[in-house]
Formats: sequence, structure tokens, C-alpha cells
Amino acid sequence: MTGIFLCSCLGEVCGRAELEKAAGARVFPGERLCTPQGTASMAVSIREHGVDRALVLGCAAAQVDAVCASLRKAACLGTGRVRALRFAKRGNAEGRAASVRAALAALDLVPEVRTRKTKPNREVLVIGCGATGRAASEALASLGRTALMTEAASVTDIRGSAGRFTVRFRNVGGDGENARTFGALIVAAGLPEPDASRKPFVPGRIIPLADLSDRLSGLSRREFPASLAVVLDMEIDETRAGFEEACRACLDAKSLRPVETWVFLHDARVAGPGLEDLYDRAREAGVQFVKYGGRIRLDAAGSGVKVRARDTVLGEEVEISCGLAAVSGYGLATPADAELTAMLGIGTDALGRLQENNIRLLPELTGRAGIFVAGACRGATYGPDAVRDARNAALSAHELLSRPVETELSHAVVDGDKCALCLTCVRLCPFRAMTVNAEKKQAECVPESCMHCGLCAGECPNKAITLPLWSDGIILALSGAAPDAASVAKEKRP
Amino acid sequence: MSDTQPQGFKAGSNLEKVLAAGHFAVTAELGPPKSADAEAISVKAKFLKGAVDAANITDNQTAIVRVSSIAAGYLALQQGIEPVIQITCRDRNRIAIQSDVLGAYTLGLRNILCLSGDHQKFGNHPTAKNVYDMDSIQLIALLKKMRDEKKFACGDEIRSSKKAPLKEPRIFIGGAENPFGDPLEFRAARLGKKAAAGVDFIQTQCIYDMERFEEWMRQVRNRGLHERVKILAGVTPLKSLGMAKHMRDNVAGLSVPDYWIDRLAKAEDKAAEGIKMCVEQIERLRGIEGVAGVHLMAIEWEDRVPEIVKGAGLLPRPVV
Amino acid sequence: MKGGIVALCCENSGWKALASLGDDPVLDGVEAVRLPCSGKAETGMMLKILEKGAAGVLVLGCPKDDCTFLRGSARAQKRVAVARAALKDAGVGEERVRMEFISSVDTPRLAEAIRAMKAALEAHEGKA
Amino acid sequence: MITAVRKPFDEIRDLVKGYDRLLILGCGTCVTVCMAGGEKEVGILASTLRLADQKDGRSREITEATIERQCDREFFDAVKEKMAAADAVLSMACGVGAQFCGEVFAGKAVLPALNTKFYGTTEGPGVWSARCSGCGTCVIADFGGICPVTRCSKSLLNGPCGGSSKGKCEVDPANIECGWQLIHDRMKLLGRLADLEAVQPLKDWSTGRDGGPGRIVKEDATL
Repeated sequence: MTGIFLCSCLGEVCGRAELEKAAGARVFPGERLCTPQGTASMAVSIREHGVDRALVLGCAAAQVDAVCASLRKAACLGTGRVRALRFAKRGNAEGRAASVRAALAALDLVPEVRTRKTKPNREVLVIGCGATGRAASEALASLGRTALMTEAASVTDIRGSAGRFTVRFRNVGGDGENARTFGALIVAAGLPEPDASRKPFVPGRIIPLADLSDRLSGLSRREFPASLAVVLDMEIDETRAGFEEACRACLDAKSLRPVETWVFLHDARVAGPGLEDLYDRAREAGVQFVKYGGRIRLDAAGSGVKVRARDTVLGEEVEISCGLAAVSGYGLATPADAELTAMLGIGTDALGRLQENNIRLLPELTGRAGIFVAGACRGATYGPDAVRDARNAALSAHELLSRPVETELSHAVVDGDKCALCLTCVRLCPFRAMTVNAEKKQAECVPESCMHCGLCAGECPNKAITLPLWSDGIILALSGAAPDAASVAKEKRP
Repeated sequence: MSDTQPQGFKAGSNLEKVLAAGHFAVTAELGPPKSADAEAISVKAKFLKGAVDAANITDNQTAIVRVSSIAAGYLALQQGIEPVIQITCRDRNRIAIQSDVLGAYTLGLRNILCLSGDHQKFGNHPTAKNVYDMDSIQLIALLKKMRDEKKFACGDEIRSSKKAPLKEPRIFIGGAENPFGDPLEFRAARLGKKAAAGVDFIQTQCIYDMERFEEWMRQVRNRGLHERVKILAGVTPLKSLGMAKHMRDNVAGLSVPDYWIDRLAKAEDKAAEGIKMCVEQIERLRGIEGVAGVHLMAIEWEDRVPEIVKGAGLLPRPVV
Repeated sequence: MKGGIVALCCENSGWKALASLGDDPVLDGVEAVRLPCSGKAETGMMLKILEKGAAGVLVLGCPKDDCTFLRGSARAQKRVAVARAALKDAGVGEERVRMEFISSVDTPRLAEAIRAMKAALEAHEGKA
Repeated sequence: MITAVRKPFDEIRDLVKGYDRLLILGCGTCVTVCMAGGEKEVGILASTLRLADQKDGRSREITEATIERQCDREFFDAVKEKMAAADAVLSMACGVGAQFCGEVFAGKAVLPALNTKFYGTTEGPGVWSARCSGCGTCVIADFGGICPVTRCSKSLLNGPCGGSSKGKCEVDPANIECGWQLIHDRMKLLGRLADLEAVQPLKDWSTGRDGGPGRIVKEDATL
């Protein structure tokens, strides 16, 4: 039986009789429904009269939404069984009656929605054994949660959803694979080494900054370069980690041999503990910092390297030649390892790092529930930032797995007869909830991964996908365009 | 039309004899008119008379309808110019092509250039259906089969009836080659295929990037192809700066280095400078081992051909 | 303006902005429909709503780099483009379907967008 | 799959202008996968036609349906009544389905809503490109698994023409890759570049379209 709860604030706007006639349903006028007492009185009426669908009419949408939420709990009505309708104070009676009828029509189409609780697997997999990975494992341990650490290279496949990921690994010996399930994944895979074979590197003359120290220490007095240039911000904005590495490398070089050193950068990044002091020590030791604007040109001409850039302080072109040049890996666009990104099925930013360009996901979330990112692989390359990331990710993973994963079974439903397996939904779903069921030869939604956004239903070329709580029928009913009976009947129930 | 069996020559055409005698051959191009105006052909032929060993008669070049190559070729022959007929694979299937070859031979035409042909999209009938029953290399092999095996594509012997004597069309077979087209490393191999298919002479696309052409010739010599095939280097004198830029930017598979554009830009009389550069280029081409002649494609500039050939010291043409 | 405007609202942004407009007269003739995401608004749905007599359909989605479901408003934008092309084909004027990227606090801009749409519809009606 | 694109709306509108009861029939297989004729496209086309009719003040009944395939007779049973009630069918199937629909419902006006294009593959979401022309004698083994008949604008069998530049075909440098560049690169990868130097003989075209409309009879499967 459908019950309409009319809040007193709309008293003079439309009378109970008029509403009952228009809607053909039982009307329960109530006092201040948005207050806890109002909600309690409604819950009582629902239980007493066996109301299974409730339409709450109130003055302002915000309050009415809140009332529905609390009413669902109080009267234990399933999701979607309580609908709110904001009544505009103005507008004529006929308009109001029409919108009530539309809301009721939508309510009739709402199916029974069950929820499913699944005990999540308690273990967390940390991908990446660098500093960030270790920080995440330690944070998890302090939260009393077991964690397994592995290198990205050994992961061959990732399936499943929050609470139940199945990950396949290459066996240590290298032959064959094994699989294990985890509740959550923390990706701390760091940035891949800059590929020394690509531009701007020239073996022995222009090398990655990370290799500078061990290269210099291996050189004899004769081979040691008389002058050395470190280049930051070459392709993308440098990080504090790159700036710190540059200062340390120059100081190390000067401690080995007297050598003239330059650091070319857009600007000094000193916002971090000890960085200001490091910068001063480097300058006192004679390291020349050149602030350049725009592009910088490195030519490995003859035996040395020519560096040309526009010095923004002097406002003119500067050219120096030195024995060896080192370019910071952080200042180069080095996308995350493509294979890992594909396995994880999460978005990347313009530079191909594991940080989809969406503020909702900052700092450690990804499009997929249960998969978190931390450290350099998402762009937080500076040590202290990466550690903080690791702790955030550990906390989020811990929170997720410390309570059963409750899934509302109102996920997208695929009608196998109409699905042409065109894979549009599988490719489109931002949350990798859509998979292919090979036996049934159709696409199928993983309830735990589904975020009920309806993108798949909106794009399916054969309209084979329905979102139970947001079916075409319900939406058309709510938009005053009553659905024709035939199309409503065909909609699949969960 | 002399029907005698030329001793030792494949077809006995003037071009074949000039090349066989080791002279530096000169061929030009005569674009037939886009109308039924026979006069236009003889006017152009007059310019070329005595200045070239043979003149290519294009076959609906860039897929634009013109007088057919065989008809225009026959008219040029009457003006005393030996034509090089062109057959593209775009417009005719193997039946039509073989019948055209028989027809051309009966009219005394001896040289045929085998081309894949420009895609109809570039011409004035972009919605036409194309044929491409075969490609230029298969066409070369077909002409060789007709000449040397005296057989049609299907294997039937070329004779009017069972008892009649074999009357095969003896054709001096030509092919085109673009030394600058991608994939660059396959170009020399492709010339090798044409040689294997039985081509007798090659006319290259117009050359501006001399370095790349010399590199291509090196690869050709490495394969010994310059001994099996007579290679004529294609040149096109630049009439204006606009034409130079157009060739560089809009013609696929053609590289026009900057020094052509810069020199033209500086010159007062652009046309004269174009002619001068073309003459210099021909002299430089004569120095490249394996280049047996030059193919002068003076597009709608036939009247300046004698001047260029004379400038390059290639007059008078040998009488063989 | 004959028939109203149906606003297909993403419940995370457009719906909240619309709700906070309260009883602003700009909402006269505007029927708000709540969707989980603007990415659920289908081209066919928009056209069917117009068929049933609505004057216009306004799709309200989150700003593209702030979309709760990451690609919802980007997909909605493409589907609105298809709907507009269809309306242009049908000769009924493409301004009858429109997309606006509204965050939940963008109330002034939402009101402005509704006014602009109403004006466009009236202008077209005058012409039709 | 067989790929197709919808005809421009004005052309469709012109095709159906004489009919008052129209059924728009979608097909749930190939043209659904290439997003041309599935139930979604049927809905969009139907609504667009109705909106156009409303504007012109033309009263017309347009019904919609989509069946599994329009190239198998039995699937049409699902729409027998709708078909009977309509005096014309706008078929959103490929050319095969549109024609077969006309055969199944002989005497009923059946009009195509799509232009069928080629046998193609999905390059990426929303992008399809040709791979085969159905010549009846597959030769791709000689070309590293890439078909010169389809992927080369001139179907050349013995190597690239002069118009290949930077891997693109001169006919449409923005969209068409030079088939022969692909073949060359693949054969190089397979270490079989030398095989391309053999002169391919004239091709037998009679096994394809040039041999007349195709027909296959698989004896064991006939009843």
C-alpha cells in the first residue's frame, strides 16, 4: 500500500482531500516531518498501516532528502522505497497533482532491493618495495593488519573488487604462476627509471641524475670532468625530490674532486625540512644555480656537452659547455608502467601517472574502490609527501576492510537476450565493474564494484542494460513523460 | 609501318636503338589535350621534333580524361616523333589492355610504359569505379609474355587462327619508379622485381633531392640492375616559386630540398632560373654511373624542351 | 513557452544546486528529474521527453574534472551533442537540448543558464 | 563484423515521406556492435522523425522494434503483427538484412536506413576500419597476414605505388595507412622481407564479386 506523507508546512498549499482524489492513495498529514519526532510518527504510521512505499511531500528538497534517509532506517523500508517530492509553494493545484501522480508512478516501478554483506579478505597487497611501499606496510602493521609486499614486475593479473581481489604472481623461480586473494591493494610502484636510451640522454655525456653519483665515484682523476651541469625542469615541473637530489649530487661531486658545477632550473624548491639549508650549503660550496625560462637545449657536441638556455635573471641567452650533464628523472615526463596501469584498470593524468585528474580522488583514492595509490607513481615524489601518502592509503585500506563490505544489489542488470557482447560497457565503465561472462556469452556487472552511475545503461547500443532504481520507466515517469506500458514491462528486475 | 623482324632488337624502336648504342637518351612528355583537338598534339610534337629520341604520351594523367595515349601516340608518330605509349592499370582490365597492345603494335607503336596509375580520387571523376585487375609489375610481365612467349595472359598463342603464323606484338617495355617513395629501403627491391618481370627501361619520377637519388642509384648498382635495365632520370624544370612550393607540399612521395626554393626565390626571372637549374641538373645526372638518359617532364612547357636539351649539350640527337 | 523544461540533474551537483534555488520564480515551468549521474541521461531519453511535449531538456552535470563518476559529464556532453544534431536534422532547433556543467554550489550560474535556455526557446518559438 | 553507418536524416525523411504507418526495425547483431542500427539508434531515429512530423503538422504512426538478426527468417516472427500493421518498414540492418526483410515480407515497402560499408574491426571505441573485401581467395599468407586487396587503395600485389609517404596513403593521408608500408614492416618483423621480391602472378578475381553473386552450399548441413 502506498502512503503519502504531507508535511504541515504545505498545509495551506494543498488540502488532504484534493491530494487523495488526485493521487488515489492514503494521505497521512503530519507535523514538521523534517524533525526527528515527525520522522518517528511517520515510521509508526508505516508499520501500523503496512505501508510499503512512502512519498514524502515537503517544502525544501534538502530537508525532504534527509527525511527519506532517516525514514528508511526508522521504518526499515528498502532503498528507493521512499521517494521525496519538493512542493513549490507557488504553482497551481493541477500542476501539483500531476507531479504527485508522476512521483507515484515512479514509486510503483521501484523494485525490491536487497543488500549483500560479504566478509572482506583481511590481507592487503602493497605493490612496490621502495620507501613508500615500506612506509605503507609499516603503517598497516601498526594498525594490526597483515600486508604482503611485492614488486610490480612480478604481478601478472589483477581481478575482482573491493574486499576480494585475486592477484596472480610470477613464481619466484620464474616458471608458472600462483594466485592469492587480498582485500585491498596499495600501489606504491614509484616512477620507472628514465629510459637512458631516449632523448635527451647520450651515453657517457648526458646521463640520468640518479646515476650521477656512482658514475663520478667510478672515474679516475684523469677521466673526472672539469665541469658538470645538472638540468632540472626539462620537460615537466621539477619536484622537491629532484631539487634535493641535484644539490646533494653537486656537493658529493665537489667533495670528490674540485669541479665547476652548475644547476639549471626554473626555480628553487625549498619548501621542505632542511632544503633551504641544503640550498645555502650548495651555493657556499660554489655551485652556480642558473634560473632559466622556457626550453633548454643540450647538445652533446665534441667531447663535452653544450647547454643553452635563457637566463631569466640576466634576461639573456646563456651558453656553457661542460664535461658531463645530468638530467633529473623527475623533470622528465616518465609515465607509469603501462602494463601495471592496464592491469589495475585505473585512470591516469595527462603525464600518464596513476592520478586521475579528479579532485575527488585526491590524494590516495582511485576510480576503483579498494585500490589506493601512494608516492611517486601518483606524482608525490618528495620523500615526506610520499610517506604521508603511504599512511593515508594504509588508513583507507584498513578502514575499508575493518567492516563487512555491504553491497546494495541495485547494480546494473544486463539482459542476456539483447546483449550483443559489443564490449561498449566493459570499455566504458570507469570502475571496471562490467566484465564478460564467457559461459553466458553476455556482459555482466560485479555488484561490489558497481557505483550505480548508469553510464553503461546510457551507452548500451541495444538498451540491454537497466539500472533498477533508475530505469527508463522511472525517469520518464518523473519527467512527466509517462512511459508507454510496453517498454516498462520489458525492463528486467535484478 | 615496317614489319621486318629487327635483328637482335626486342622491338627495334628508335629509343631502344639509341639506348643500345650507349647514347645518353633524351625523352620528354607530351600531354594530350582534354578535348578532341588533334591539332594540339601536332603543335606540341613540332616543338619536340629533333630534340628528343622519344616522347611519352600520358594516359589520362592524374585520372583526368584526355585523348587516349595510343591515338595521340599515332598522331605524334605521323609528325615524326616516336611515342612512348602509357598504359595505366586503373582504367582497363587484362582483356582491354591486351587488345590495346595488339592495336598499338598494328599502328607501329613500339614503346609502352607500364604504370599503376593515379587513383581516380585525384582526377575529375572521383566517383568512378577503378579496375586495378593487375598492377604495373604484372603488366610488365604480361607484355614480356606476349613478346617473348608469344602468348596471351590466359596462355593462348597469339595467332589469328590455329594454322595462322604467330604474330606477337614486339614491345620495348618501360616502367616508372619513384626513388623517394616510402618505404625507402624497399624501392631498390621493387625495381629488382620490375627487372625480374622483364622491364627494359625505367623512367624515374622527377628528381629534386639529388642526394637521395644518388643513394638510390648506389643501391640499384649494388643489385647490378643498371646493367639489366636502362634507367632514365626524370626531371621537371620549375616554372615559378609557386610551382616549387606546390611540388614540395602537395605531391605525396616527393622531396624538394630547400636549395631549389631558395635559389628560385632570389632569382629575378624565375622561369629562366628554372631552366638554368634544370640544365645544371641534367649535366650532374650524366655524371652518375648507371643513368642511361634523362626523361624531361616539362609539364605544359613543351616549347622550352629544345632549349633545355641544347643547353645540356645533348643536341643534335643521334640517328641510329 | 509551450511545455516546460525538464532538467535531467545529476544528484551530486545539478539536483542540489536546483534544490537550493528553492522557490525562485526562474524554476517556473522547470521539472527536475533526479539521476544518479548526468552520464545516465541518454540521447533517446532526451528526444522522447521532447516528443511527449516538453519544450526543452536541460542536462546538468558536474564539471568534467570534478565528476563523481569520473567520466559521467564527459559522456553526457557527447550524448547531448548527438541529440542536438538530431533536433537540427528534424528542423526543430538544437537549442531545445542543452548541457550545463554545474557544481552543487553554482546556483547563480544555474539560474542564469535556465533563463538563457528559456529565452532561446521563446526566441525559437517566435521564429517557428 | 559487417559495419554500417546511418544515412543522413534528410535522405531517410525523403525515403519515408509517402508512408503513414512506419515500423523502424533494428538489428541486434553486427550493426548493434558498430552502433548504427541497435535499439538505441532505433529510438533516436524514431524520436527524430516524430519531432520532425510534429513540426510539419504531419500525423504519422511510427513504431519501433529490434530483433536478434534480420538475416535469418525465423527472427522476423517476433514482429509479424507490427509488420502487418505498418505500410512500410525502415530497416536499420545492414544491406543483407534490409534486403532479406523485403524478401520475408514480399510486397511490403522496405527501405534501408543504413549505408553498409565494409567487413571491419574495432580500432577503438567508436572507430572501425576495413580489413577484408571478400575476394574469395585469401592471399594474406604471402603478405605477413595483411590483405593488399583491401588495405591498398589500388589493391597492388607487388609493392607500394609512388604515392606512399610516411606510412600514409596519398588517397587520404589523414586516415588511410599505406597497406604496403604495413606489409613491409610486418614482413620485416617476421624476417620474410625477401619473400616480397617474388613477382605475384595475375590474381583470379572470379571467386569474388566479379564471379557473380556468391552462393555457398555446405552439403552436410542442407536438410
